[in-house]
Amino acid sequence: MNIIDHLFKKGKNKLSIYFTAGYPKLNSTKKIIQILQQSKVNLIEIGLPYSDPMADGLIIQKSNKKALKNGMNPDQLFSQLQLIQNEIQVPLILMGYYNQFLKFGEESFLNCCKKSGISGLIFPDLPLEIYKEKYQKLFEKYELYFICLVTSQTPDNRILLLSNISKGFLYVVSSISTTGQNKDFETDPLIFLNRINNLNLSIPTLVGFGIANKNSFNLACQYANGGIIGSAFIQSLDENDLEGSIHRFIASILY
Amino acid sequence: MNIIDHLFKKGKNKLSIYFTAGYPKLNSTKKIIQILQQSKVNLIEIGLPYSDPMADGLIIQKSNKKALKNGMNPDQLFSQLQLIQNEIQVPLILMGYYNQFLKFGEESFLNCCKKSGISGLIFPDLPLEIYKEKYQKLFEKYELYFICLVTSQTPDNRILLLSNISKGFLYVVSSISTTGQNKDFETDPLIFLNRINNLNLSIPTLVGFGIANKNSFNLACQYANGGIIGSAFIQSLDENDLEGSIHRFIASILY
Amino acid sequence: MNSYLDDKNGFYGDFGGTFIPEILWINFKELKDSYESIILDPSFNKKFESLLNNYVGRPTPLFYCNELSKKYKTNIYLKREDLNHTGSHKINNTIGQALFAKQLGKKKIIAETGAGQHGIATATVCSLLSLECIIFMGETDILRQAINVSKMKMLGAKIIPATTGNKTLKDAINEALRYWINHPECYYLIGSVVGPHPYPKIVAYFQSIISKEIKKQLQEKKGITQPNYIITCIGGGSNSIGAFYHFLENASVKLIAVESAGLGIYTNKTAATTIQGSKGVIHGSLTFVMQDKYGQIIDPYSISAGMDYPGIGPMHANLFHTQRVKFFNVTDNDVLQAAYEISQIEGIIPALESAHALAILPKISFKKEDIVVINLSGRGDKDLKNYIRHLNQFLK
Amino acid sequence: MNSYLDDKNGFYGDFGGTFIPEILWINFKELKDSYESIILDPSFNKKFESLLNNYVGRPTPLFYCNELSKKYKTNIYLKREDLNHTGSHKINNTIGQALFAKQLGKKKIIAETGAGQHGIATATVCSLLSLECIIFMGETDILRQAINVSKMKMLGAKIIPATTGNKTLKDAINEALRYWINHPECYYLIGSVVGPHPYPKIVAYFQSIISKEIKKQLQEKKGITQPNYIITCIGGGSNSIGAFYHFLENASVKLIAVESAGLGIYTNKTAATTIQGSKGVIHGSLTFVMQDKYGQIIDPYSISAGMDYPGIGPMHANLFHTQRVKFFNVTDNDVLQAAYEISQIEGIIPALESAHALAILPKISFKKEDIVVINLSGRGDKDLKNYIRHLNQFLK
Ligand SMILES: Cc1ncc(COP(=O)(O)O)c(C=O)c1O
Ligand SMILES: Cc1ncc(COP(=O)(O)O)c(C=O)c1O
Repeated sequence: MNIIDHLFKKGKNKLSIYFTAGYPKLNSTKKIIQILQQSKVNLIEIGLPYSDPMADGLIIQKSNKKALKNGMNPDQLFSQLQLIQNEIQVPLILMGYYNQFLKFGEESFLNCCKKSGISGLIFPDLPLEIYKEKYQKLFEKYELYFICLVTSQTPDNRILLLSNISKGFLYVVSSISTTGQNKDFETDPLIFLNRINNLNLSIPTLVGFGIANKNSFNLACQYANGGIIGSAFIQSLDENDLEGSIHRFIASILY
Repeated sequence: MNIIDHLFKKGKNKLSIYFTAGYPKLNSTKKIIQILQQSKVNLIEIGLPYSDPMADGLIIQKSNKKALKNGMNPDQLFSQLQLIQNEIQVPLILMGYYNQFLKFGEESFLNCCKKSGISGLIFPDLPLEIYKEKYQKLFEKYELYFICLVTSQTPDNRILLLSNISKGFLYVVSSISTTGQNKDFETDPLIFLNRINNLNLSIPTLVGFGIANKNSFNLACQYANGGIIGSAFIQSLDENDLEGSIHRFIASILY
Repeated sequence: MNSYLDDKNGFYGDFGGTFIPEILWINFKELKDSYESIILDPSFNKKFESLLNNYVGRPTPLFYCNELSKKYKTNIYLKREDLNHTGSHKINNTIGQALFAKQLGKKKIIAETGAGQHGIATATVCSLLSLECIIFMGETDILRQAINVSKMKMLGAKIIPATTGNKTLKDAINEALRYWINHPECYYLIGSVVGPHPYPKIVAYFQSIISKEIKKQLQEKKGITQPNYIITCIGGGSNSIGAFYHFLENASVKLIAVESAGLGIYTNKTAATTIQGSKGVIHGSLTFVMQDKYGQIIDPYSISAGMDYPGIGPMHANLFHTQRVKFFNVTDNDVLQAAYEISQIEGIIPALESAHALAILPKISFKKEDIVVINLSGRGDKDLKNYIRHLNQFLK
Repeated sequence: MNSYLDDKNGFYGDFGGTFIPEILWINFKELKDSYESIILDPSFNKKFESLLNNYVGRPTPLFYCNELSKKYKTNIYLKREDLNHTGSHKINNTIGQALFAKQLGKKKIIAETGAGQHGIATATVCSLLSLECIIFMGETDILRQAINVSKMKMLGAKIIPATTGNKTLKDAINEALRYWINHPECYYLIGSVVGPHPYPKIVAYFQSIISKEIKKQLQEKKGITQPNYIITCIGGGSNSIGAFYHFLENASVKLIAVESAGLGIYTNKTAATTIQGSKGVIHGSLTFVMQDKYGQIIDPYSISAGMDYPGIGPMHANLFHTQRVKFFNVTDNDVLQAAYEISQIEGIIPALESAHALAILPKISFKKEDIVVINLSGRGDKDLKNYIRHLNQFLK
C-alpha cells in the first residue's frame, strides 16, 4: 500500500508544500525536505525544474531558471533523494513536464523514482488517454501513483473520469490561474469547490494554485482534505536562513 | 541695325564672356561689364540667375545660387544696366530660362531688355516652335535678337533651320556636356565643327560650352567666328580683386 | 482617345510642351517618333501585362471597407496599389518604361527619386531586365531615407547624390537631366506624369491600368460601369491620372485630387501647388508650379516625401483649369489622423501620400448610395518612422 | 483527405497530440469539436476566400524567373507570397483563424510573435474584424524589432513583453499559453503549424491555399498537374506545409524543406531541428525539438528570426520521419548570398526566411526540363538592417 493512502486515512487538514528541486541552491533539496518533515508538513511535492514550464507562474518560473542554472536535473535529484531516503516518512510527489519523463526514458524514470522514495507523480501536460494507453501499467508495475488535476473548467463527467484514474488524491486547481497569481479565494472558486463536494468523490482532494496564507489554507481545508502551497512557500525561502524561514512560513500557516 | 551684326562684320576671333548677374556680389554686374569692355572682350553674355538651371554645370549653378542669395532678380538687373547704358558699346546678351521670361510677362521683359541696352536673348529651354508662334514678332518689335543653340546632337537639316531663325549669331555647343565640364577639345567636337563649316551657314557662329583657356579658344576660332567662355571665367573671379582677376583672365586668353 | 489626354503637339489645353535644351532635342524626337508605335503595339502590351500580372501581382484588389463605409455613411472601396511589388503604383510605370527603353535599344537607365519609392521601383525593374541603373537622389533625402538607399544598392543600382539646391527631389530631377545632357545614350525613366512631353503621356498610359481594373472590378462586383467618386492624392500626379484615366470622359464621375497643405496653405510650409502656384515651367513642362514673382521655384514642404514637389503634371494643370477635377488639400495633421484611422479599423497602414486621399473623407458629405473609390497608392512601411513619432497622439 | 495529414486523434504518425494542462482541456475540446464543421463549411470558405482575394491580394503570382532559371539550368518559378498584404504568407492563416474565432463567438485574440510578422498579420486581421488583440513578444525581440512593434501598436494591438527565458519566440509562446490559462475566454491564434492538436491541422488547412494555387497556375501556364520540385524554408512549417499540401500524395513531386544551419550545424549556433533535435514535446505537441538529454529545450540560433525556433511542426516531424520530405539546411552566409543574388538578378528582396529556400539552389543538380517551384514566403523589408550590415560583402 502506497503511503499516500496512509496519509488520507487519518482525516483532513493536510498541508502539502511544493518547491522546486535545486532552488535556491543545488543542494537545498535535501535540507528543505528534512525541515518540512520536521515542521509537520503532511506531503511534499518536488518540482523538477524545466526550461519551459508552461503552466507555472512567475515565481516558480524563476525558481526553475535558477535551479537549472544551479545544475539540477533528474539524475542529480534522484541521487540526492537516495541519500535521505531512509529518514523520510512523508509521501514525496514529483511534479514535472511530460518531455522530461519522455526524454529520460519513461521506464528508467519510474524506476529511479521508485528507488528514490517517490510515491506519486504529476505531469500537468500528459493527457489522460496517453497515460492510460502507454503508462498506466508501468506506473502500477513500479507502484507509483499518477495524480490528476481538475480545474473549475473541467466538466462534472470529466471530473468523475479523472477521479477514477487519479491515485492517492485528486489535485483540485482552485482558481483559473497559473500558480502564484496570489488572488485570494473568490466566490467563483467556492462554487467550484462546492461542485466537487457534491460529486461525492471516493478519492481525497487537495486544493492548490492560489493558497498563500493561513486563511486560504483553512478555507481549502473546509472543502477538501487539505491544501497545497507552492509559490508563496518558494517566495518565503531565505537562502541564508533556510531552516528559520521554512519554520516561520509553516508556522504562519498551521498556528 | 543690331550692334551684334556690326561686331561680326569685322572678321573673326571674337571673344565672348559669360557671367552670372549678381555674382560674386549683387553690384558686381556693372563693374564686371565695365572691366570686360576695357579688356577688349567683344561680346558679353549676362546670365540671369535661376533656381533650377537645368542646362548648367556646377560652377554656374553655384554662382546662380549665390547671386540669388545676394538678391539678384530681373528688376535689379535691368536697373543696374540702365545706370551704365551710355558707357557700354559691346553687345550685351541676356541668357535666362524660359520661366523667368514667362513669369515676368514676356512683353515687359523684352521692353526692359531694350531699355537696358540688351541686344540679344538666349533661352536654352524655349522651343523653336513656341518662339516662332508666340514671340518672334515681339522680338522684332523690340529689335532684340533671339539666339539659337545647336549641338553635335543636332542633325544638319535642323542646324539649317535653327541658323535661319537665329539672329546675330548661332551658338554652337561644342561638346556634349553641360557648361564647365572642362574636357578639352576632343576629336569628336572637331568632327562636329567641321560638319557645321561644311554647311556654309550664312550666319556667324560662336563656340561655347567647354572653352577654358587660350588653346581651346584658338581652336574654336579656327572653326568659328569666336568662342564663348563661361565657367572658367566665373571660377577665375576674385571677389577681392575683381579688376585684377578679370584682366589677368582675359590676358591669359588673348595674349 | 481621351479628349483630356489628347495632346496637340504635346499640350493639354495650355499646359505641357517640351521645354528642353537643344542637346536633348534628338532624344525627345526619338521618344516622340517611337512611343506610340511601341507602347500601343499589342505584343508590347502583352509583355507589359504579363509582367504586371506575374511579377507585380496585378490586378490589385478593389476592397470594400465595411467599417470605413459605416463611419462615413457611404460605400468606400480602396484600390489596393499598396499590394504591388515594391509597395506602390510606381512600379506600373517603371515596368512599362523599362520595356520601352529596351525596345529602343537602351542599356542604361537613369532616374530620380525623392523618398525612394520610384528609385526602388526603377532599380527593381532594371535588375529584372538586366539594365544598368543609376539613381539620382538629393543628399538630404539620402540621409533621411537610408533604408531605401540600401534597398536600391541591394538591387544593384548606383546612387548619385544631388548636392545642389535643397538637395531633395526637385534637385535630383535637375541632376538627372544634367547627367542625361552629358550622356544622351541613357534612357531617362521619369517617375511621375511630369517632365517634357511625351513623358506625361507615356507615364499616364502605363498607370492607366489602375482605372482599367477599377472599371472591370466595379462591373464584376456591382454590375455598374462607373463610381460616383474617385479620390486620389497628387504629388506629381501619376497615381491620380492612373485612377482617373478611363473615367475622364464620364462627366458624372466626380474626380478629386488631394494635395498636401503641409502645415497649412497660408504658411510657407506647403506643397499645395494649385493654391500657392501659378502657370510656369518646371522640369521642361508648362504647368502649375510654386514660384515667386520672378519665376524662381519655391521649395515645397510636406510631411510626405512623395507629395513634396513644387509642381503638378501638365495634364492635371489642365484638369484643374477646366475644373474636370476638383482639388482639395489636407494638412500633415489631417493625414496622420487618417492614417491612424484606417490602420485601426481596416488593418491597412497606408503610405503618407495615400493617407492624403483618405484624409478628405470627413470633409465631403457623401450620399448613402454613393460608390466612392479611393486610390490607395502605396503602403506605409517606408513612413513608419514618421508614424511612430506621433504614436501617442493618435492611439485610441 | 490526405494520408500524411489525416490525423488519428491528433497524431501524424508518432507525432502531434495535445499535451496541455487540464485547465485548457475544455478550450481544446471546443476547438476539436467545432473546427471541422466550421472551417470546412462552404459559407465559411466563401468568406475566407473573399478576404484572401479582396483584402490580401490573392491569388499571388507564380513567377517564372528567367535569369535564375538560366543560371541554374532549369525552370524556376517563385510562388510570390511576399506580395500578400503585410508581406508574407502569415496572413493566410490569421485571416482564417480570426474568422474561425469570430464564428466561435470570441471577442479577444491573443497571439505570439517572434520577429513580428505573425504579430502584424494578427493585429491587421483583428483591426479588420473588430477584435481585441494582445500580442506576446519576447523582450529581446521587442528591442530588436522596434519598427514591427510600432506597426502592431499603430494597428491597435496591445503588446505584452515576455520577460522569461531567452526573451524570444519560444518564451512568447509560453507567455501566451500562460495568459490563455488565466483567460480561457480568449482565442489563441497561433502563428505556425505548431502547438497542440488541432492547431497544426487548422493552420495547415488555411495555408493550403498556396499549393491549391500552385496547382491551378501550373495547369494554366504549362498544362501540367505537378512540378518536379517544391522547395520551402521551414521555421515552424506553415509556409512549407501550405506549399506541399496538395502534392503530398503525389510521390513523384520532390518536396524539400530547408532549415537554418545558423553558423553551422556542428556549432551550438543553429536552428537545424532535424539534425540537432530529437523526439520531444514542445508547446503541447510531440515532435522534433532541440533539447538536452534531460529534455530541456535548447535555445536555437538563426540570422533569421522566423527560423529561430527549436522545433518543427508535428506534421513535418512525420514527413521527415517517413522521408516524404527531404530536409536540407543552409548557413547564414549561404542565405545572405542567395538574398543578394535574387535581388540583383530578379529585382526581388526576399525575407531572410525565404532566402533559405533559395540558398539551396546551388546544392541540387536539377534537370534542364525540371519544373522547380520555390515558395517565396515573404518580402525582405523587415530584414533590411541585416542586409545593410553585409552590403559591402555581397555587392557585385
Ligand atoms: C505611395 C505614393 N503615392 C503617391 C505618390 C505621389 O506621386 P504621384 O502623384 O506621381 O502618384 C508617391 C511618390 O513617391 C508615392 O510613393
Ligand atoms: C516570411 C517568413 N517565412 C517563413 C517563416 C517561418 O515560419 P513557417 O515555417 O511557419 O512558415 C516566417 C516566420 O516568421 C516568415 O516571416
